[in-house]
Amino acid sequence: MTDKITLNMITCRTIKQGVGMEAGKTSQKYFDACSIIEMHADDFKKLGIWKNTNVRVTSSVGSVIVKAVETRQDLYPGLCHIPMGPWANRIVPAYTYSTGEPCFKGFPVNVEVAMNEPIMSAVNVVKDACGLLRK
Amino acid sequence: MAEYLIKNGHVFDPVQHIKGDRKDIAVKDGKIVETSALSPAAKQIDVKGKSVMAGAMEIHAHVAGPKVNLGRWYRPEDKLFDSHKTPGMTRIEGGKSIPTVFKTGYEYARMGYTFAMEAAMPPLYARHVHEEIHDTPIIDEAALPVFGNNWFMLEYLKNHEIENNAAYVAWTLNQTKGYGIKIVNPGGTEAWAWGLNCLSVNDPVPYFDITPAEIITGLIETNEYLGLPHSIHIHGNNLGNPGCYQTTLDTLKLAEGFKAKNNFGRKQVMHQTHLQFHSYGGDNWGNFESKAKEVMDYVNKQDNLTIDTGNVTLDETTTMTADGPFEHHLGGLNHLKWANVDVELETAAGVVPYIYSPDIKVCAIQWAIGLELALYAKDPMRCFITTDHPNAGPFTRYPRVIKWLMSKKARDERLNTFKHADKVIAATTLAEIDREITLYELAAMTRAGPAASLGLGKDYGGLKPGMNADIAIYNINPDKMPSDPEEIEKAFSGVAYLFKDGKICVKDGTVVDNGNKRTFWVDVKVKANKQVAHDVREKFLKYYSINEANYSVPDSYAPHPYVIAVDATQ
Amino acid sequence: MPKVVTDVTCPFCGTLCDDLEVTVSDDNKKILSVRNACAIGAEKFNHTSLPGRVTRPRMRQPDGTFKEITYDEAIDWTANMLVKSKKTLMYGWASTSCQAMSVGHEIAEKVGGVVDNCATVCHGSSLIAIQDVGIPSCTLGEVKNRADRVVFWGCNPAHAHPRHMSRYSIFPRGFFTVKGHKGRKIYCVDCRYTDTARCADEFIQVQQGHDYELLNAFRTAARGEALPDVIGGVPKEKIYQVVEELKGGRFGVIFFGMGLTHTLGRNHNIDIAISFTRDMNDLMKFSIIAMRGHWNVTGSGQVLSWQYGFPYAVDLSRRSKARYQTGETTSVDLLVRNEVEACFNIATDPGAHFPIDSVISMSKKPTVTVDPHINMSTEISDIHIPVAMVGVETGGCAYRMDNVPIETRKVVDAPDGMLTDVELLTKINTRVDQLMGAQ
Amino acid sequence: MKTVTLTVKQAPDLYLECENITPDTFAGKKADEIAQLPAYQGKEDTTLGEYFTIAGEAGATAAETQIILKGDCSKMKYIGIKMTAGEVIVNSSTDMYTGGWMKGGKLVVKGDVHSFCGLGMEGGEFLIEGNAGNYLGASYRGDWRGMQGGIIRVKGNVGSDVCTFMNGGELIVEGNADVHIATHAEGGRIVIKGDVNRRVGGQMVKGEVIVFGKIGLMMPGFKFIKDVDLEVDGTKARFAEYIGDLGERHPTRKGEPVYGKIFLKK
Repeated sequence: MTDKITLNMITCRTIKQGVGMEAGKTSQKYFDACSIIEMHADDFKKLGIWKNTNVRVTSSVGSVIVKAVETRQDLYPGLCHIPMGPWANRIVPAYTYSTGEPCFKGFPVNVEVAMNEPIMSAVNVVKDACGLLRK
Repeated sequence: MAEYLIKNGHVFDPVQHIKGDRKDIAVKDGKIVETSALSPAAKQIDVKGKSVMAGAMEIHAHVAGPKVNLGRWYRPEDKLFDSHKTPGMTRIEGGKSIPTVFKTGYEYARMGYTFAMEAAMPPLYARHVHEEIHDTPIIDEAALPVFGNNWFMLEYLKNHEIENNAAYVAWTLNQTKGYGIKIVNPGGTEAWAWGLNCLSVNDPVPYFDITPAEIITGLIETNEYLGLPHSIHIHGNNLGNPGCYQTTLDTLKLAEGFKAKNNFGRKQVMHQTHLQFHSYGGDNWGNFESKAKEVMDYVNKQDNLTIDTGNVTLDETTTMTADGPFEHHLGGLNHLKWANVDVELETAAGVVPYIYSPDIKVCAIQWAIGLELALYAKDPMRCFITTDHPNAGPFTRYPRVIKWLMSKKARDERLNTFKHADKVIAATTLAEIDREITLYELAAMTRAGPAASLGLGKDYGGLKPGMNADIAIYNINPDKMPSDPEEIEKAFSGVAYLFKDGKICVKDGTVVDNGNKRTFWVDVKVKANKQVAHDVREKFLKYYSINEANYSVPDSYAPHPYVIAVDATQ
Repeated sequence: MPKVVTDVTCPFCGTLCDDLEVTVSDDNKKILSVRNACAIGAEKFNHTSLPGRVTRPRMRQPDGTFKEITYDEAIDWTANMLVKSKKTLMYGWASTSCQAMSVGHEIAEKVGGVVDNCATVCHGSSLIAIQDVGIPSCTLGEVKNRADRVVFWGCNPAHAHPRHMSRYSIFPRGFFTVKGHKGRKIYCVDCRYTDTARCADEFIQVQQGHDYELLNAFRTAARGEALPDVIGGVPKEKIYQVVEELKGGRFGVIFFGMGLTHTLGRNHNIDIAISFTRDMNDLMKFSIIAMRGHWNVTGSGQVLSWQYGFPYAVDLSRRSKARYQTGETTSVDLLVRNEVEACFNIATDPGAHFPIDSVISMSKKPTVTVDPHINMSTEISDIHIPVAMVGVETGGCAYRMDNVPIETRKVVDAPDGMLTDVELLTKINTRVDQLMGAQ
Repeated sequence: MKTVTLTVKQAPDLYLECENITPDTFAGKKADEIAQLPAYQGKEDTTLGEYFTIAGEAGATAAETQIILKGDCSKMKYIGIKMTAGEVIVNSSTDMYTGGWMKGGKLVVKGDVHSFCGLGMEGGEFLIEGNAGNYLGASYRGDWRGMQGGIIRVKGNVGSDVCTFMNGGELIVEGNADVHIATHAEGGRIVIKGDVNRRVGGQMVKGEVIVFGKIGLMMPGFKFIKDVDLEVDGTKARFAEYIGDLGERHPTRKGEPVYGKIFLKK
C-alpha cells in the first residue's frame, strides 16, 4: 500500500463517451462517462482505495482530478484508462514523433488519492488550463 | 453568345475529308455554322500558318474515381516539388503521374482536348466518380461502369438471358449516370476475390460456372440489343504477360460475326483498349518481344473492331486498373507499394507505382510496341492514341507520343540511344517502319475516330457546320513542317486557341475561361422487367452493404448533363 | 400526421449505417423517434431537440461571457481574421458534407490556410502507412459475403462502431458465408479484454505498446522462421497456432483502430500490419480495413486528395502550391510550434480532443469555431458560429470507412434562420473576395 | 572560394522558408542580388534581405561558394536544400529540412537540427554538432527512396525514424537514438555509438546497423549468427552479428538470400 502509484495510461473511446458526446459536451452524461479513470483491481489495492474515489492523475504535461472506477473491460495491473475527452487530454503529451499523432496511448502517469478534491466540469478543465477560468 | 470567324487556318477534318486546305471556320451559339450565318459583329481571328482541328477526344483514361484518388493520396511523393499555380483564374495544380482534378482539366484543355472518358467506374463508387468529374474544369467527361465481373451479369449470361442482362445494364447506366459497357479481365477479377485469376478466354470463373468468352459475347449481344452509342469497351484477360497476344487474338475473334445495331452511326461492336499491354510475344521476360504486327494484321482486316494504343512514355508513373490480379502480380515484381480494393458484387481495383526506365529492355520494347500499333494501323478511324493514363504514362505526354509518331527521326533517336538498343531493335520491328503519321491521320486518331466509336460522330470530332464548336488550333504549319521534331512536341503542348462550346477557354497555352463542362451519360429505356427488379431488390437486401435507395447518383452530381436517350423498348 | 423518413444515413461513425428510419412531426420541426440506430446514433438525432441549443453566433466578451451577434457580424469578423493572418489552421471538416469542404478549400487557397481534418489525431498514422506500403483492402460487403477469418486488432467496435459487427464483420450471413458467425473464426488482439474481445473466439492480450513486435513475430512465423519464446507478452506457440489457423481460411480480414494508430510506432504499427496482410495474399485472400472514426473524415480526405493530392494536413499557406508533411503541417505540431497565427475550426472539437498544450496555444490565437453545438472549442474561441446539423437538418455526400460514398439526408428543418455549412462558407468566401479585392 | 555571410537581423513571427539559401542559388550573385532572393512566411512573400544582413559575395559557381550564417536560425527551414556543391556553415540551430535532398558539398550546423533533415540525401557531407530530430536521412512521405548516398555525422543524439527507407550512404551518430532505426532499409550503413531505444531494423531488407551501446529490445525477426571483429569509425571491437528482418522479403544473390544486418558491440 502506497499513496502514489505509477501506471501506463491509455485513452480510448467508450460507448458511454460517445453517447455523452452526442448528448452534449456540457451534459451530465458526458461528465459521468469521461471524468473517470479505469484501473485494475490490484492497483486499487495498491493505492488502498475503494472504487469511486477521486484521484489526482499527473503526467509530464499536467494533472487532473478524476474518479477511479473498475471496468468490465479488464486491464492488466499497471495499465489504466481514461476515456477520450477533456479530462484525458489535460494530461496527454502533445509530442507526435513528427507524425502529427500525439501520445494518446502509452504514457506514464502518477495516480494519487485526492479524496476530497472536486472534479472540474469539462469546460472548466479546458478553461482552467488556458487561463480563461475566472476564479 | 459571341460569334467568331476563324480565318486562314489549315483545316484538318476527316469528317469532311479536308486535308489541310486553307478554310475559314465560323462559330455561333456554341456551334459551327456556315460563314454566311455570321452577323457582322462576329469577332475575326486570323490563324494563318496554324492548323485547325476539332477538339480532341480522350477515349480511355483513368482521371476520376476511387482508384485514381487512392493513387493520388497514397503517392504524396508524386506531388513533391510539383505543385504550382499559374497566375490568373486557375486553381493550384499538382501531380506528375496522377494530376489533381484541376490540373487534369487544365492540361487536357491546353493540349486541345475537350472530352475525356473515365475508363472504369465501379457502380458502387459512381457517386465518387461524378464528384470528381464535377470538380474537373473545362473538359466534358463521361464514365464507363465496369460489368465484366458483376454478379448479376454472371448469373444472367450463364443462362444466356440477354434480355434480363440488358435490363440490368440499362438500370445500372441509369443509376450510375454511366456511358456504356466496360469489361476488365472478364471473370478474372471475380476470381481474384478468392486470390485467383482467369488467364485465358476459356478459364472457368470460380463458382459462377461461366467462361470469359461467354461473358464477352454475351455483353456484345447485350450492347447491340440495347443499341448503345459506344461498343463494348474491353481490357481482356492475361494483360501484360509475355505471350499474351494469343489471348488477345482469341478475345478479338469473339467479335467475328457480330454487327453493330444502333442509331448513332457506330460501325464497330468491340473496342479493345490499351492494345500495347496485350501485344506481347515470348514466354518469359528474357525472350519478351513485340507481336504488334500480328495483332494489327488481324485488327486491320476486321472492320468491326476499334482499338487504342496505350503508349508507354518512359516515365515514372502509377499503374491502376480493375484488373486486380495483375496489380498484385506487378507489386510482386517491383516490390513497390501495392494497393487493392475489392468491390462487393461488382469489381476490384489495384494500384502500383511503376518506373518505365529507358535502361530496362522490357520497358523499351513496350515503348516500341505502342508506336508500332499506331504505325501499322491501316484505318486511322479505328486506331486511337492513348497512354491508358496513367498506366503506360501520364496523358500530359501526348505531345511527345505525337512527336514520335510524326517523326521517324525523333523515334529513331530514342530507339538507338536505349541502353539495350540492339536487343530492343531485335525484339521489335519499329526500326524498319518509315511511316510518319500525318496531321490528317492524327485528326482521325484523336478526333473523328474516337467520336465515331463513342457514337458522338454527329456532333463531335469534326468541324462540319451544325457540329459542336469544340476547336483546337495549333502553332504548326503543314506547309512548313518543322525539321526539328521538338517543335512538334512544343506545338501540341499548348494550343494557340481552344474553343469549347464556342467559347475561348485557352489562348496561347494559357487557360482564360473555365468553360461550361458537361457530364455525358446514357439514359436507356427498356421494357419493364419484373425478374430484374426482383433480383436487384434481393441482392441489395441480402448482399450489398448499402440500401438500394442510396445507390443511385442524384442529378445534383451532374448539374450540366448531356443525356443521350436510347429507346430499347422496341 | 407524423411521417417516416427511410434509408437515412447515420452521421456518427465511419460505419455510416444507411438503414435508419426516422419519424418526424408533420411540420418537419421535431424528431419523434429513430429506428435501427445504435445508442450513439439515436442520441445524435435526439440532440436536435435538446433544450438550450444555440441558434445564433456568439462572441466572447472581455469578461469571458458570450454575447449574441448576427451572422453578418460573425462572417465579417471571420473573413477579416482569415485575410489578416499570414497562416491559418483550418481544422475539422469530418462532420460536414463534401460540398461544404469544397467551398472551404476555395477559401483556404485564397487566404493561405492549412486544411487539416480529424485524421490528424485519429487515423493519420494509417494514411502515412498506406503511403509507405500501400494497402490490400475491400469494401465491407466483401467481408460480409466472403470473410471466414476476421481479426480485430487494437479496435473496439462494440464501443466505437456499435453496429459494425452485426452489419458486416461477425454476425451477418452473406453470399458465400451462409453460416454467418458460425462460419467465421474471430480473433481479437488488444491490451484490454474489451467487449469486442468478448465476441471473439480467440483473444490475444498484447502488452501495451508491443504491437509492432507482435506483428513482426506474426510475419516471421508466417515465413516459418524461429521466434523468441515470448513476444509482447504472447507465447510463441500461440503465434504459430494463430498464423496457421489464419492460413487455413479462404478470405481473411484485419480491422484495426486507434490501438495501433495511437501507440508507440504510430504508422509503423499499421505499416507492418499491412505488410503481414500483403504476405498472406501470396497464400490466400486477405484484406485490411481501418476503422475510421468520424462519419465523414474519409470524405474530407477524398476531397482534399482529388483537389490537392493529399488526404489531410494540406498546407496551402504559400497560395501558389499545396504541400504536405505530417509532423510539420499537422494541427497539433502547428499549434505546439506556434506556426499559425489564427485558427478556424469547423465540424469537430479540437478543444476536447487535442492534447492540452495545443489547446492552450489555440486559445491564445484569434479563433473561430463553427459547430451546431456548444463544445470545448467554442468556449475558448472568440466567435462561435452555430450551423444546421449535416446529416440531420441538411444533406450532402459522405464517405464510409471503406471509401464508399453515401448520401446523408435531411430529416428535419434546422431552427429558423440557421445557416448550413455550405451557406455560411459561401458567405465567408464572398466576404473574403470583397476584402482581398479592396487590398 | 568566396564567402557570403548572412547575419539574422530579425526573427520571423512564425518560421521562415529559406530554400534559396544554398550555394547553387547564390552562385554568381552579389550581396544585393542575394538580398533580393525570395523567402516566405506563410502567405507573406518576403526577401532574404528582410531577415538577414548580407555581406560578401558568392563565387561564380556553387563549388566556389561558401555561405556562413550567423545569429539564431532555429526558425529557418530548408537551409542548404538540394545543394550540389560548395559549403554552408550555420553557427546556430536550424529548423526542418536542413540539407534535404542534398547532392554534394559540405553542410555544417553548429547547433541542433529539427526533423526531416538530410531527407532523401544523395551525396555530400552533412555535419550536425548538436542533436538531430526525427526522420534524419529518411525518405519523404510515401517515397521509397530515402538516403541514397553521402555521409551524415551527428555529435549528439537523434530522434525516431532515422533513415527510414535508406538505400545507401552512411549515418554516424555519436550519441543515442530513439525508436525505429533503418525501417524498410534496403542498403546503407548506420553507426550508433550510444544506445538505441527499440525497433532497430524493422522490415529491413538489406543494409547494416552497428550499435556500440544497448538495444532496449531486439526485434523478434532478428537472429543471432556469430561474433565478428570489426573496425568501425576508428574503433576495433567484437560485435554480435544478427540477420533479419526474417519477417520481410529478401533478395537473393547467387541463390543465397541477402539479409539486413545488426552488429551489436559486446
